[in-house]
Amino acid sequence: MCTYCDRDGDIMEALVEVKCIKHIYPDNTQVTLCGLDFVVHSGERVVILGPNGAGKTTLLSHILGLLAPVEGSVKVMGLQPHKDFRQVRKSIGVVFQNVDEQIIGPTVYDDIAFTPRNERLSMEEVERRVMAVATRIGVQDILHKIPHYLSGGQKKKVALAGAIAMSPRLLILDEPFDGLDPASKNEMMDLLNQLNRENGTTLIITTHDINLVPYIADTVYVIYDGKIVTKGSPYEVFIQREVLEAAHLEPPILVDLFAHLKEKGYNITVPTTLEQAKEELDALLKRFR
Amino acid sequence: MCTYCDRDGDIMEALVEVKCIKHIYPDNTQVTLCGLDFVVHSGERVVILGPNGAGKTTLLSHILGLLAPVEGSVKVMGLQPHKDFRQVRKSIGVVFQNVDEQIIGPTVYDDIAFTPRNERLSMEEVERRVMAVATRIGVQDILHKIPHYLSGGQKKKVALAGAIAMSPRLLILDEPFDGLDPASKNEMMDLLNQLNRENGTTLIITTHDINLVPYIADTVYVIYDGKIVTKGSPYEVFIQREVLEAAHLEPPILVDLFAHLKEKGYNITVPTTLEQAKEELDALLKRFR
Amino acid sequence: MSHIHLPDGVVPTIWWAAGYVISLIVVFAVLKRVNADKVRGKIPEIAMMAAVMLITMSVPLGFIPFHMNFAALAGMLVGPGLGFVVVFVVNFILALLGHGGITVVGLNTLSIGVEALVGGIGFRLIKVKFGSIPSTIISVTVALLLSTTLMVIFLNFIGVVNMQSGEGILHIESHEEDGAGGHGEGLHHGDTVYSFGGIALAGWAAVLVVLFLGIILESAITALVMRFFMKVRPDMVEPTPHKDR
Amino acid sequence: MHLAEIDRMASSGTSLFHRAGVFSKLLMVLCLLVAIMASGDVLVLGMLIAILLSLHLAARVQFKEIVHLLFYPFFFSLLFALMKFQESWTSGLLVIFKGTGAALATLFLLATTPWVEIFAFLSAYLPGLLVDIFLFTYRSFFILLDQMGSLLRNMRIRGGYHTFNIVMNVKNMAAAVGLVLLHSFEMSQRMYRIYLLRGYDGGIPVARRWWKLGYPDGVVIALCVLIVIGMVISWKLL
Ligand SMILES: Nc1ncnc2c1ncn2[C@@H]1O[C@H](COP(=O)(O)OP(=O)(O)OP(=O)(O)O)[C@@H](O)[C@H]1O
Ligand SMILES: Nc1ncnc2c1ncn2[C@@H]1O[C@H](COP(=O)(O)OP(=O)(O)OP(=O)(O)O)[C@@H](O)[C@H]1O
Ligand SMILES: [Mg+2]
Ligand SMILES: [Mg+2]
Repeated sequence: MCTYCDRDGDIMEALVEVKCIKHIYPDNTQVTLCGLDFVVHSGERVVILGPNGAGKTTLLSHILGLLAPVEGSVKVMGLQPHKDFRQVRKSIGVVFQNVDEQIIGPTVYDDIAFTPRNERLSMEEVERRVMAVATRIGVQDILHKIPHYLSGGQKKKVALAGAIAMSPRLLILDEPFDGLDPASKNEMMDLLNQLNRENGTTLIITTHDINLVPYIADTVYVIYDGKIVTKGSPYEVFIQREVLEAAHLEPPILVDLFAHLKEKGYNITVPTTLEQAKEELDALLKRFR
Repeated sequence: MCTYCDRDGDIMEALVEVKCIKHIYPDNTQVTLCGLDFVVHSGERVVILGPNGAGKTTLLSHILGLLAPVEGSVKVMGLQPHKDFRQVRKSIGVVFQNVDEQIIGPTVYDDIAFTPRNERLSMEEVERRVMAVATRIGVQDILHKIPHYLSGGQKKKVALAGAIAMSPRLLILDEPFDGLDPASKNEMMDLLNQLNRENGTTLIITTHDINLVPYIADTVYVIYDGKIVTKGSPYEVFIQREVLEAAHLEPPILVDLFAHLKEKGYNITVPTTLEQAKEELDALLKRFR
Repeated sequence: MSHIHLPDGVVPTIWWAAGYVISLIVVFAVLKRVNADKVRGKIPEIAMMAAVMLITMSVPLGFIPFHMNFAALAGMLVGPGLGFVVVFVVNFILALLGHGGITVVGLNTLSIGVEALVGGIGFRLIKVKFGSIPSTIISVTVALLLSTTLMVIFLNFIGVVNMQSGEGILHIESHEEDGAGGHGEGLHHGDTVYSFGGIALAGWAAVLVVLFLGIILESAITALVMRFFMKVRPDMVEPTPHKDR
Repeated sequence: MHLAEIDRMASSGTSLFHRAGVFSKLLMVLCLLVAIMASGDVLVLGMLIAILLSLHLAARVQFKEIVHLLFYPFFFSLLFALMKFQESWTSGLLVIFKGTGAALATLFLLATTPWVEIFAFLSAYLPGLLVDIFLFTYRSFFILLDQMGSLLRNMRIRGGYHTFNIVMNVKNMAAAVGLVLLHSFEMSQRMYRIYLLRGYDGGIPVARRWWKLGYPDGVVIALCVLIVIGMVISWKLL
């Protein structure tokens, strides 16, 4: 079967392609990302995992064209983001970890309108876009509030709205679930999945919240010690216990639990979501009863 | 059985007692916390759960004496923290969410030494304390570094070291696991539990990482909609599905899974930690085999 | 605006020493005037303002070829007196970087401190009457004009600059262009402006144009920043009486 | 930002001068400054600048940064020197050498000694509140620098940077400054609370054992003595 094919079965182009890059920060901190290539296809949902300081944010900055690699190559839609910054920028939306520094406008409306206005769209067009995005993200009722006084979850939503105001093909999110309560996390996940499903927006996400990964990822990359050590579907990655442990990561709780059962000799598939887990257990217990 | 007794069976004093407080922020945002009383006993590990904007940080600020309630009462060791700020302060250590703002000292050493020096301890005593704390937290090798050259996880540790330099009876932590990778989270949990076990330090922690709660809590409080809606051991709280759902929270994954089994009629205890879960499942399956 | 980047060794000792003495007296007077607790509470604010000034001066904002010091804004936000202290701190740190001589820190502080004092006091006096934004524009413009004039008169008086040709002033202004340009390359920038100004539009006309452009730009940006504050945190601009100093 | 880069050099350097104490380095820089300000001889000043340059070299200071920063004093002393050149070559050169030399001296101090250490030393002689302001400014500077960096980055990504549209740029720049100021003020309030909680009552205590001089200090002080002797001899000769 063709994994990255569109509906007609054609192989999709790689939207992002990063090959063994090396970056040197001004203070001579070297960050390398070798091993496997980092490839993202159009419409894919990709999650990057790795311990603190592994270079996740550094990788994202390269894709965004904010940094230039000293070695290796970064390609976004066939272009070098660092060189063709203006062009690439227009196709990418981004939500950074600290949204406080990302919300620029004095009101929510102004913030969502920031990019459309800077692209010099007409006033009506700006209005139309802001309203459309705000309704989709569910912030239409707070458009005239001052972002400063919003709750953490609301701020994240506003930042997301600002990022997708120009309908980017690629959306990059650095730890989007940080500091959110469970309900807001779910809401954010639903929004992202919806964007991916309905608009075909490609997603690249980093997170430390490993239990959420199966719900938002088609492909998982694990970065550790300067290398991309493994990639695959959430299931494929999470059953590689040694790799995860070496990378200071943990498998999700469910994977851990079911892997334990499997070791004990029970014939069971390791699930990644809670629903699957329930079904699996029910089936297993039914067999025994 | 007496839950909050010391080894001789005497009832322990309540270290913190908050009764139905109401706070009004300068912009007229009202935050109330009524319902159950918030009571923390000496040596207890308390976790506060609640959705974004529920008032967790506000509650902590009252206990710290940084805010004064317009209604209700806050008592720490029998004193009103807002009025007897200086006295209460000496018994409390605190680590806020944004540790960058908390590291005051120009070097790590100076930061850990900040409070001891302000308490006018002798230079030798300061040195002794700093070294003891630094060794315990594991930052003894970076004592002469300048804080802004540290990684996120290191900064959290330095902030913790600074907070416990005077061996406070009560340690307050606002989202201490935020932004940490799984290994660092575990390390932080171990540190906190060790402090609690060895020094009897009382802990008050807020977090959104619900799966960690069973490992660091004796008592869990749930705040929602201006009320403390429930309290109890992690197990007692997490099986109250409706209460959690109403408060926009979720039970930990394991609780969810095992509650499901229980509903299906299996005779099983709902576990809170992964180890318990494995044992439970093993036992259940063995029975059936 | 009128940031004197006098290097060491240009101003006679007696003058820079006097500059140090006077500015230090003002700094101490401000820090001592109110009770220690209140000043202590203000320290984070003073330091933040100083840090912001250092950053806006040196991060290449990249947007426009100009650098501002926001001394008048500091006077409005933290108060005229504390604004002066902020200016001293900023100048001292810049001097360690060779950005203005270490000996002339006192003089630099006096010349820019005047902006903080005049900007801050002026804003407070006329705010109620004219509204925040017009008051900002008026007080910043007045503060900048005054400090620039005072500085030119002073330099002329001690014989560093010849007022008849307006030569020295252009040097100083040309610097503004460069700091702006951001990092080192800005200097060539300043150089061209200087020689261009020197050759083509020598004399007062050129000086006045550069001065006016600078003053207009700083007033405009300060006003925009002020408008932002009036929208988001009006209480920060109009501190409650007990905070007022 | 040069300040950040100089500070990094100062705190990560390992040369003899980085290891020497603040006291001896401050003394040496003071000697050099006095020598530069007091000297009226182009040759002597040239010598002093040569000494300073070799000190920078010995401390393995990155010349790229220093050269950038030296542009300011060099250029401005050049401008003031232009008038003096009309009098004589030497009096013009004198102005340039003094301006550049003094900057080289303070830069040497800053590139080998973290700002924190300088003010920690001065805390014994300056009023506590002023020292607190300097130390607090230091912390705030680096926190805000990060913030400003990510703010500008975000603006860039979101299309807020135009090469030719000044009005749009001015607007966006004002927004950036306003936002950073706003954050900084709120942060200052939070930080002050933390200060109180951690027992601050005026005076961020930074204790250093100044009197503990090691062998690097010996070298620095010896250099200092040499400079003084050299100056006295040159005066005698004049
Ligand atoms: N601006 C910078 N200057 C110097 N070093 C940096 C800078 N930013 C990151 N680094 C270093 O580069 C390495 C990778 O950092 P990066 O922020 O990419 O990690 P990360 O995987 O995003 O970590 P986290 O999970 O904590 O966000 C780290 O060692 C870090 O200290
Ligand atoms: N300084 C402030 N000024 C005005 N309102 C505030 C302030 N701080 C908090 N609030 C408001 O008070 C309420 C409680 O906020 P608080 O920060 O205590 O929530 P929280 O439970 O800590 O949330 P989170 O999980 O997001 O940290 C929120 O509605 C918030 O908007
Ligand atoms: Mg990161
Ligand atoms: Mg909070």
